Amino acid sequence: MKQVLEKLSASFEIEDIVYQRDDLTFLSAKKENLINLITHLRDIEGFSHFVLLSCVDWIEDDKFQLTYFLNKPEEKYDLGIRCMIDRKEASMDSAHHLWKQIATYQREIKEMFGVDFPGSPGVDEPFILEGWDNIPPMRRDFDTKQYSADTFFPRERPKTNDPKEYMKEQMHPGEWGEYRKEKK
Amino acid sequence: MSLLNIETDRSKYPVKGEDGKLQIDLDSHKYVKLWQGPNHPGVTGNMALELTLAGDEIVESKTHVGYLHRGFEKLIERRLFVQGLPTSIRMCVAEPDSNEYVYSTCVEQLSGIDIPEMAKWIRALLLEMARLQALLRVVPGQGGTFALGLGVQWGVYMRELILDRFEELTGGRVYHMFMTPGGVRGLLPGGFKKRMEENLKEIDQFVINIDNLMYSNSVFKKRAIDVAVLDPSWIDKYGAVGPVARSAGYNRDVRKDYPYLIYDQLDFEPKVMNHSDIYNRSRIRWYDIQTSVDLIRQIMAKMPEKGDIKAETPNVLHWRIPKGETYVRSEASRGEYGLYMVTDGSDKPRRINLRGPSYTQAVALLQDLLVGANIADVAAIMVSLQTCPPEIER
Amino acid sequence: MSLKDTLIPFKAWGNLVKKPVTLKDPMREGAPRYRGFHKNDVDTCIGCGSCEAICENEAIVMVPAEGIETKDGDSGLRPLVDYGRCCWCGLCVDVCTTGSLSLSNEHTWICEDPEELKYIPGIDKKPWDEKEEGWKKPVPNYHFYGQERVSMEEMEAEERGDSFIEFVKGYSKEQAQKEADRCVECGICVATCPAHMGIPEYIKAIRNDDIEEGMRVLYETNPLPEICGRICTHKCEDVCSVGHEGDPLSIRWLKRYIADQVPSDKYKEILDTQKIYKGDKKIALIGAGPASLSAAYYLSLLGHNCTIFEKLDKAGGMMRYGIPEYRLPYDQIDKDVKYIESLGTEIIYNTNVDAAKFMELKENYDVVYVGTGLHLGRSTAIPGSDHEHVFQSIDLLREITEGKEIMVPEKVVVIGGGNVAMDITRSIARLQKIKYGKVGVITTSLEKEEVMPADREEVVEAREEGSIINPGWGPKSIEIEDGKIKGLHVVRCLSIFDETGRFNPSLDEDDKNFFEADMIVESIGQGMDISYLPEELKEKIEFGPRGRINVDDYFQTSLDWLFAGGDMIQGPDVIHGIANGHKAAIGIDNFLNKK
Amino acid sequence: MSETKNNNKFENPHYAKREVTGPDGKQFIVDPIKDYFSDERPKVYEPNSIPVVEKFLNWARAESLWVLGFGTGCGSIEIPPLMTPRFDAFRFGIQSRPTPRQSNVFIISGYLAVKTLKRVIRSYEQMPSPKYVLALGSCTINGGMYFDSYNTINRLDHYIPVDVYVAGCMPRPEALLAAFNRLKELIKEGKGEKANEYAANFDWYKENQKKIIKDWNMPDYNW
Repeated sequence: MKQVLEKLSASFEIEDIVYQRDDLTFLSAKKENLINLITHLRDIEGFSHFVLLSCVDWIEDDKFQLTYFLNKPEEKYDLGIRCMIDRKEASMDSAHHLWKQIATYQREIKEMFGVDFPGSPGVDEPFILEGWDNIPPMRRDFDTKQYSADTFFPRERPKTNDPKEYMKEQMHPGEWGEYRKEKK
Repeated sequence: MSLLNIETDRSKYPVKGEDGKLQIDLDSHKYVKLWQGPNHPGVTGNMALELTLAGDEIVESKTHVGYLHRGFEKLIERRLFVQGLPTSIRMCVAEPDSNEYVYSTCVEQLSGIDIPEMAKWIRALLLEMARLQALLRVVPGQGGTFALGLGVQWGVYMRELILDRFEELTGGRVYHMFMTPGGVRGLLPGGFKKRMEENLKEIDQFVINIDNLMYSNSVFKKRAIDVAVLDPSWIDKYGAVGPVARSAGYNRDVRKDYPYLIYDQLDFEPKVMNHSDIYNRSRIRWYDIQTSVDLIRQIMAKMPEKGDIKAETPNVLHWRIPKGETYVRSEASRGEYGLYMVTDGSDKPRRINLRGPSYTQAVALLQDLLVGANIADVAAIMVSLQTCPPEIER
Repeated sequence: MSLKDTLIPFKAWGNLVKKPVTLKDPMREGAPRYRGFHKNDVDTCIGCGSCEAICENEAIVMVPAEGIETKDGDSGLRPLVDYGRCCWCGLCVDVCTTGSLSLSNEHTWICEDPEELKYIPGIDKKPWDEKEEGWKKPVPNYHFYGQERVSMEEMEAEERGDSFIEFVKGYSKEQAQKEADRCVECGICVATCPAHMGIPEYIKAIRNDDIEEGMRVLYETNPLPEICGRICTHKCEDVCSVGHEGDPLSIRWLKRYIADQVPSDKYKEILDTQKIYKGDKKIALIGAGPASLSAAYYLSLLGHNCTIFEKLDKAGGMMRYGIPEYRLPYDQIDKDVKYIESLGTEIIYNTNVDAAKFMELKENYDVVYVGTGLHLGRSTAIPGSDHEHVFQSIDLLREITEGKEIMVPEKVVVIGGGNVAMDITRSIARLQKIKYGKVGVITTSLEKEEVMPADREEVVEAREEGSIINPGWGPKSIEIEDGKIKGLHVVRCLSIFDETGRFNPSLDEDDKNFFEADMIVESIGQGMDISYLPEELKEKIEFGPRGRINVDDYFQTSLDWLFAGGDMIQGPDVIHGIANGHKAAIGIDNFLNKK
Repeated sequence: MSETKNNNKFENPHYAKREVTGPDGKQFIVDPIKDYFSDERPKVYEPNSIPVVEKFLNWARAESLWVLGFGTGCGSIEIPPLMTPRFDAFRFGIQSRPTPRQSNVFIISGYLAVKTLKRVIRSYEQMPSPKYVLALGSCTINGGMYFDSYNTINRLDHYIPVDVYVAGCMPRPEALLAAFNRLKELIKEGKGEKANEYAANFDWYKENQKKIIKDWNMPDYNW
């Protein structure tokens, strides 16, 4: 498999190759090359089984990572192809023509992350959510706990106590730390 | 036979417009829009099919999911690695143990932990038991879709027997939460193997009974053979896996292809068939029941009596995993069941993404397979693909 | 499709003659391992909150429980379980530090009011409290955090037996992080630590490999981390919740690890004390022991000018002159003291404060703080104890530190079972080893082995080094022949305290023993020397029972300008001295502000 | 009532007023909301004035609990064991029905996604009174596992009234049977009045429902 990857890196500018397991390799590809690369892998290299399309939000780098997972059933080998795209105007070329299920993945990622795949069938239709009017929920900046607390009438419960703070209150209130802070 | 063969007038059928979509004008009274679901009395769970019918033939179908969406992948992003376990397993209620396995293994793999031998055997035992109980629901369920309810009554009882063993071993009936990252939570209780063997004997008898009741049944055959035939070229095109792929001649089984746990020490051969219709897709699961029963017997005979159950792990309350990503797959009763996990050096996963077989089979494949099918066969086709909506929407 | 296919399904009718599988009474018991409703043994539970920390559903909240008192090692909180959240995973049981929490196999609870579905297991009585069966923590070898302490490298007994070099080597980074990883961050130790140090926080800093943060946390409450990291009596480790089932965390060594990592010239930068405000108030502190050093440190942070008067020529007090070098190297004391000095505290050495000097200090300073400690050895007062070769351990230790030659005969008996007794035992053993190549020390104490006040590891290590520890004997008399000591007569000690809890040893006169010795060292406690207090003041100061000076919560005596702290108030213990220091600093600051 | 407060974003095209050609070629206007649904509000049921009759009716109701076959969450996997030979709920007068029109017990078997809640409300309103609701598991009580999920409700009693709660995640068939027994007791005592509560506090329930179902593109009350 290493030879194949070397051959590929010449023509498709792949980088960051990580041999995760004997049968699993991750690599990064550029956005422009990606569709060509997976088409090549499917048609020439025999990666006929498309496993998964996933998206990771790297909010601190302002990037979305799309991971295309391909499997070669004959050699029992997996390839995870990462592709970093800009988070601001997140958009990616659609690959729905390569495998039928990709349209579903793209529809879900559009809904959950807001990454657009122009041309993918039904990509703008709601898939899982209904009547959602907030930012796409899988983005890191969406705070699900806060949203739930604001929306779904959580039942009131007794306040919890931190053992350390509680013991301090009970056994040694007014210690140095606070005194110093006041002074400052 | 010829009495039933009424030639349909296809002149009324919709044609594709310029945008590639079928032109369906509901107000023309040629078509009926019919929703099947989401309240679904069958065995699959809440999922809706939006069917457009011409007569009793389906001309367009669309899968609607989201009725069971809980946002697991979001929730696990804010849970510690150990806390992710009870959460992640609820992604699929029909066979939760595969979730346990893939989740725990992802965590172990990314932190470089090897689990003890004993834990591997117990995990394999749990996975096989889980496969068995799932199949015991779905195999007679296929009969249920043709209004043959008796098999369901038997199957659910057989499944109860396995659940009793689960309860005894793991302390839980449906959600077991037994494979914590690092190992398992206990050894087999005393007398477990004996009671299990008794149950397996009953299941052996059940296998014969269900063969008589369903697979030899002329009505069942009439309804199932040559209905919704899946072209072998569709398997890769639609990402079909597991029994569906095997019924179409693809010998794909994760247990054989990527032997995990102790499956390389077991002797089994997954059944492969060459004509994927409802009958064979269901039949192959009937063979799988036998394989599973056989595997449970093998595991119980070969597993060691004693041993460590858990590897040493970091303190679970602040278990950090360095940046990395991995994909772990296992063979669930429905086929390849995988989890993609990304970590970023913190004490919580950055992202997990579950790949369930139904994600491809119940959306893209089902939608296209239903076109041209009879309205009466919809439920049967759904069950023959072993649709499980919770793993689509998670 | 044959006739057979039509007929064979009718075989199902055969079931008519089978026994039905329906359960007559469907209410079954859960399996013995079933994860049902929660039980809690509230007497064993210490309210550490690990169950709350691991609960992914926030189903557990820690609440004060009726009849449970907050005390050392028990937060007084108990888990309240909300069945509107619980998912019965049982992780709370698996993580429970004491093993008090378990699940019963009861599984049915029906109600119309959802508010009912929360309760404090063990406190709110439930029908399943008495049930034996149910999920318990898996045993053995199933742990959610390390049970065994990461052992610290030490010199072997042979190697260390003849030298005063520090024999405990300290953690490496990996070891420290591994040990820090065992912490469950409950914070129960904080209340027990006399100085209430931020223990979970600095352990967390080690885990995050953020030594600077750890340093800041240490100095928040303890200005002598190098010293405490070595010789603290670590009361925190006694209450450590991890210690209920495994070894307690070695909190002391972790503290030492942080302090060891930082070179002294980085202190000011890390602790942000390059510039501190200085006011015009002057405080005199007598004795450069931990109590005064600690008070001086915090007072200088509050902007006061401190001057410490020390009788001897080095700072550290009992830490330097009472504790042998192999436990606490002198350069580590210097490191801590140097930093305190660098904040503006002046230490005047070789100044003996007597009554006249004391009155002078009172005139020239706003406040006087005394932390003179316990430097007067107590005698057993048995016949023969006035012999010139009967020594006080405290005097010997001081002389060893000062580099004086002390008498080291081949046979020595030490009376006493505390840490000081161990210190002198091990020091003499080393000197003997150097001088004779062998060890001949017998240490005996009133207390039996199990209740000896000395730290366990001290006893073990002393034995490793060749000393004989033979506890449980009451000294009777010292046999003297020709003006030379022959040995010590002892009788078996049955108990130390009488029914009322007073010190009143009962001895079995028939069970006798004799320890040969050329020299005897008494190490049964120390007293304070307050002869420097002028008589007219002594009359005005209130004294409590057993001759101790009465102080309020902030260590102010009945004379408002006089504060006292350290061993003379709280008994022999470094960490108490430090704790007194910062309390007293608050008290002094308040007093000065009012003035 | 028939005036639904649609916001345009989520308008349901099937419910739009439109002109239609009938099979006979005639053209006519349909206004689905007005034509297909009744706009009457739910009514509070008054017990029969003769206590004996009411008692008899309650006995009859208690002994024939027909459950709507709508599994909303994980808990629905424990319904088949309940209905099959081992636990055989049929012998206690419990059976499952495929349509709300024939059922009087609604089992909310665990978590409710917002999308399902919409269907649950419709189904519940279509059930004939007197009707009862069983809520299974932590999820219906205070959110359970999914207390912090953006797509599942936290407490069911804000959307439809609940008669009996069953603790567990998920409750076993035994617990379900016990819940049915409790429900029977309640009905026989004449306390199964939660449907009346829904009718009495209809506006409050609607307000809560509409707070989270943002695409409210159906009539306010469907029956």
